[in-house]
Amino acid sequence: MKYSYFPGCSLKGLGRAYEESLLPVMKHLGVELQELDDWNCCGATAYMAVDEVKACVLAARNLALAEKSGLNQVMAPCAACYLVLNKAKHYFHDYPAIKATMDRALDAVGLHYSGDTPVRHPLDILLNDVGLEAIKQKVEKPLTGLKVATYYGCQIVRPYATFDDQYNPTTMDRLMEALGATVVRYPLKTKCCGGSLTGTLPEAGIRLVYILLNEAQKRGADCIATVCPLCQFNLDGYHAQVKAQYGDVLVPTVYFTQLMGLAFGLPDKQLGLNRAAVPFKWRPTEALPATAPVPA
Amino acid sequence: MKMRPTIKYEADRVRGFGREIMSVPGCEQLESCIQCGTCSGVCPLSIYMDHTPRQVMALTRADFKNEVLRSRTIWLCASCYACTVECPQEIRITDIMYELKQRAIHEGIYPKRFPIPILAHDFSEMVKKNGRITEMLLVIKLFMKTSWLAALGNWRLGIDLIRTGRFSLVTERIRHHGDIARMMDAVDGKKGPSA
Amino acid sequence: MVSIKQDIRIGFYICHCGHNIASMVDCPEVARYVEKLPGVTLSRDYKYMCSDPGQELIQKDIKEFDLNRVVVASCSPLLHEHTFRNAVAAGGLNPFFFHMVNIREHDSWVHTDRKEATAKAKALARAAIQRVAHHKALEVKRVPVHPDVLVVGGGIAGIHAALTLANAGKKVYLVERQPSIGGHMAKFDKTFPTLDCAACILTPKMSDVGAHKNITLWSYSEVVKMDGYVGNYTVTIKRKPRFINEDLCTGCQECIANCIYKEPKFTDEFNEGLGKRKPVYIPFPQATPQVVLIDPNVCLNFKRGVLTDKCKKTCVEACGDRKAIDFKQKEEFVEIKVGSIIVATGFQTFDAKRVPPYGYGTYPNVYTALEVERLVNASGPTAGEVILRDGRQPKAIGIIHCVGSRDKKTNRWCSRVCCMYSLKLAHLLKEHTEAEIYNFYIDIRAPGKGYEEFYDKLNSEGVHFVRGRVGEVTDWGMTPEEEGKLVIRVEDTLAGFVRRIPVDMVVLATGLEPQADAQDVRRLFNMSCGTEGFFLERHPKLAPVNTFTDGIFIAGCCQGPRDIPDTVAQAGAAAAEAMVLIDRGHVEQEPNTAYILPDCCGCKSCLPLCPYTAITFDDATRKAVINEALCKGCGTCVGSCPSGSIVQNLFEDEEVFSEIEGMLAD
Amino acid sequence: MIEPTPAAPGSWTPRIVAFFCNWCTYTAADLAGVSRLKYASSVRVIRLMCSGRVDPQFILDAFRQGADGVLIGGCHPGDCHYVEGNYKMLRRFQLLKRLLKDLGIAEQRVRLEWISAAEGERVKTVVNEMTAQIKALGPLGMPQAFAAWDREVSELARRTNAPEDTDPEHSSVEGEVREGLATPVGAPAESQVSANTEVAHV
Repeated sequence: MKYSYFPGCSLKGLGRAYEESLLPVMKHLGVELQELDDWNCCGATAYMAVDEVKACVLAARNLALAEKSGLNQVMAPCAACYLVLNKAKHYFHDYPAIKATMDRALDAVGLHYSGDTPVRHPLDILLNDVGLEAIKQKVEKPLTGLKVATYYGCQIVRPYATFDDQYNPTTMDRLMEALGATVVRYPLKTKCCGGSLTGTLPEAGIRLVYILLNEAQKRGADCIATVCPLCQFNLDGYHAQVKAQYGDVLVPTVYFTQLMGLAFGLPDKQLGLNRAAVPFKWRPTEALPATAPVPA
Repeated sequence: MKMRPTIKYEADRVRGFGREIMSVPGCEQLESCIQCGTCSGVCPLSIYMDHTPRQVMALTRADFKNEVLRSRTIWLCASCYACTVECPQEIRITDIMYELKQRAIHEGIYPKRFPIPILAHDFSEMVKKNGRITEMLLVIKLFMKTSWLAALGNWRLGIDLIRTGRFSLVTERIRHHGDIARMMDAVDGKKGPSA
Repeated sequence: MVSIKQDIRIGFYICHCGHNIASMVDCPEVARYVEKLPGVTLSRDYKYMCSDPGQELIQKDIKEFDLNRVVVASCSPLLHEHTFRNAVAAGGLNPFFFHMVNIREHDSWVHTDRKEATAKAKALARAAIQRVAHHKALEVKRVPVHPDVLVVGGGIAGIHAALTLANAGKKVYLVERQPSIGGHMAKFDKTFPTLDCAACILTPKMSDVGAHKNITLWSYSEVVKMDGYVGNYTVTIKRKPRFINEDLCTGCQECIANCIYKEPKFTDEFNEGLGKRKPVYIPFPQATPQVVLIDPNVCLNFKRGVLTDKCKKTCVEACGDRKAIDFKQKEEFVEIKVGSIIVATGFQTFDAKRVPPYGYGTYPNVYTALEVERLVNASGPTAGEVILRDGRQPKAIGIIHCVGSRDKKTNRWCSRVCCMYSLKLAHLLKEHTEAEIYNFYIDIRAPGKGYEEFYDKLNSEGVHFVRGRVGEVTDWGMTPEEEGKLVIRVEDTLAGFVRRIPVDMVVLATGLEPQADAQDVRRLFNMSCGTEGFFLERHPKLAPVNTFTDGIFIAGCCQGPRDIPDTVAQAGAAAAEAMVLIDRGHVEQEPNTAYILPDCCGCKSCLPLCPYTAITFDDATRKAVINEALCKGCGTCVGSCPSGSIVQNLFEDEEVFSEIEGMLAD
Repeated sequence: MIEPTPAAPGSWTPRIVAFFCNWCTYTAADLAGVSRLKYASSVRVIRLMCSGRVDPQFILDAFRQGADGVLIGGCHPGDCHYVEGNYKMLRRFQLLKRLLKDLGIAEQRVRLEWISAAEGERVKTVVNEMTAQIKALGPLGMPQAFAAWDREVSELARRTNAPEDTDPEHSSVEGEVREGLATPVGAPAESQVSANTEVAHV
């Protein structure tokens, strides 16, 4: 299994813990990732607000590079990148005028995009290509006793639900259960974290963060597992503001890949667990015993 | 009590504005809006909006350009796409919001030191120059341009970022950063300078 | 151009149809043009050809100008071909010396350029002029009509149609798929806007059906095959085994009381799963026929539907001498002959799980409207007390309209009845619970007799109306009063802001949609479906209960969502249409059958083409023979005959060729 | 190939002969009318009881008489009013398409569509699509082609009377014919000798 890997800016910046945990976990599962050579910003949502066509063009360069790499599929772990790359692909097929612009722009830099390359999220690859059975076999320290609120956020299920249910996605739930964790019912699993509003219009953004954290706490979650660097940043980074406005809610937010790493018995250092503002202190107590697992 | 008439005259409309928006790829379905309010009902940010998303749809369709572009609503849209997937008429409301934001930025209609258009602008400039985003740099620039107070209010966040090793100001740049400018020029129909 | 025979004298008439045609086609210009064509004796334009004066004009001209062919350019022949053929016949000419040109539906209504539309009208008229010269005198064949009628579906539509016919002395077969007739109406508590008790008005009709000497009621049965044509249909009906001999069962229900299962344990379909029943059961107290049935999927005497004979059979003991229980019963097939068929197969309610944000199936206190009908019904699972699935009584209730209606992601159409039944349920729930009731609607549609008044009444009862389509129903609270409640998030579009409203119970006003097997039924009876899947009427206004197949009529919600008054009216209309056929006693068949010319080479290639086996091979003459009585006039054999030796009346080769030629001679 | 170079756009409206079955497509066209849908005036409809009645000769004749396209409309598979007349038509249509291809008539000029009585919108779409496609192809001009062929045949006959070593029956191989006919129809061309002159006798 080999994929072209598009990290995106966040995974090199604020969301570096995501990459730090993703790479060893994938390696552990025998999934080979080849970072897309000279990739550029996906076009992200902020760019969409300036010029949608240009955002698509930016995405198209990455898609063209992926095609050029000879690896048929691109893995995009960041939810925003995942959406923008997919959206560009949809526009490429749906709107001839936009396709023509994309073609023209790529032509200016000697690239070509044919419209084929599938853009896939790690969850999709883990569940559908690697398979839960293979993942279960790698579990050395099951997350027994850990109560997880799985939080998918917006952009991997909307507007294009490709590998999971739009309303009630379950891929991460099933993955967490395979790791031995307990998934709490979390009706906000696809609600918005506020995106960049936490920074630009904090009053609006922080409220959404609070709602998400508060509901997870009410439902007894030990942590929130996310698939998106911006979600993680928002839920993890603004606890002081949340505390000031609404009261203390200290639920740690981790990347699902970090939990996978823990269950695989990978060392903390490799998983970027030290990068969270709200520290996630829970650890699986014991390696997988011969008989029944001991609750944490 | 300060009185302000709320009546709208036909002269307040910018005729053709609605049609123009509806001709943009992705925005075509607006014409079939039945004003049911599902978009507002599912919008996580509608509680802060001056016009609900439904009202923005109605105002756009009825050519009230000034009201729409001056509305806080378009800036509050966090692009979560909840409205788009729920709309019973399959109107892609998020895409319409993007289009309206673009128009407002293009026409310079937004409050001074309003962070969102500034973020969007800085974002695109940085991408054009470097091909990638250095997030910390972007955040700092944003705070400097908009409000020092906000930067101060977030001091805890800054400390956390330093503490957790995420505060990096090393500029991320792609090798062929000239490519980006050439592609953008090609979109604008300009003949780019040779590399 | 084909030479027109010397003795051909054509009269041409172009209709203005008011402005319908004249606004887009220059009718006088077309008339002037046609006048000059060979064989045309006279050419006129006239305001309304289908009017009496228009028809009389044709008759007068035939006599005065000795016309022997007539062409009318007006609307679709499907609408008025019959009218003009009659006019031609009244003028003393064989009605098949006539041809019709469609310049309204196919020209003036669909084009925007007057010059082009006029040119097209000329071309079509020219084609008809050339064609009609080749028309031959034909005889209409009369076929007797079998006087019995089959009604498919035993809901209120089928019941009403069957009773209407039976009361007129016609023999009716009523076939119902479920164990009892009654349909959806039997499940309703009250009916809007009069609040009549549904059972009180339906039960007498149901027992009338059961007791009527002219009605053969076959419940728990399905039509599996239909052959034949108008007036002479042969229908095969499958009678599913209910493991009870209907003739011997007295409906005493002692078998139920003595079933080995002491308590009802299995999902009760009639109560929408809110109640329980035993393996031997009667669907509801007023069920017609009053005959029990056994569910082999749960009865201990079966295992997965296969007879094992391992139960103690206490039911058989209880039945005693009546010996009505027959575990060995097999499905049976009956064949009947009828002259006409009324299809009244009804609708199914939208599956609320298809709108996940409303939480049906996730939150136990989210109900569908049909479930609430049972919940407020005195004979329902809670004896009419509104007790939620979690045992509480609701203090606040939200009714969400348009669930599975007016939504491109599910069903686009308005289901017509949901607004009114929601108002009715609001009234009933208010009456039963004194709860705070909110209606969430996009538009209130109350366009029936007494409906708007009912809406007024609800307003005065203090029921809240919030104009807005609900975004979501959730169980996460933002405020203390929301904790433990279902929270409805909705924009109050009239107030202009978003509201969160905590309630104890949510009612989803689910829409009406075609039955899951509507497509199969459609094929069975040779009907068409509209894009949404409801059966298609022959004409939306003028033939609302007819289908494109003569002798097959439709009534009720299988044609589209409608309420009870409309359904009953339509069922009556369908019954009347069937009676027209029966009382006339015969049908006239379009003489478009095919026949074989003597130059048939005997290649037999046409034989397997005929779906009606109308073509046989005469070994003596070594030629094919068509049985005119069996031929339906499709022309498939004609189109395939390699030697051109088959002729279809009304569609002869030279008729079509001259039409093609005329059409392109510009 | 018979196909000529495209005519100047907008200058010419194609003529499409349509054979619609009485029960589905003709009714759908009526519905399109009742719904006031707007489509190109290029289409002229002949009503038949069933698409199964469409004799391949009707199609060839329509082309011969100057049609630029032929559209056949029947009920959806499984929905035929006469059980399976539409299937029979489909089978014949496949064979006919091959013949038309050999005749050098572009594929887009003949179209078989299943349109149910409820699909008025589909009638509009199909007619407009087909009109646009044929507009792009330009006029077929079979009558002119026939005239040209007739001229050639008589010319050929004249030449054959003068003794030469070429056999008219086999004087041109397929490839040559196709290339030779690439010039616009009606324009007199030296080598326009068709292997398909039998069309004229349809």
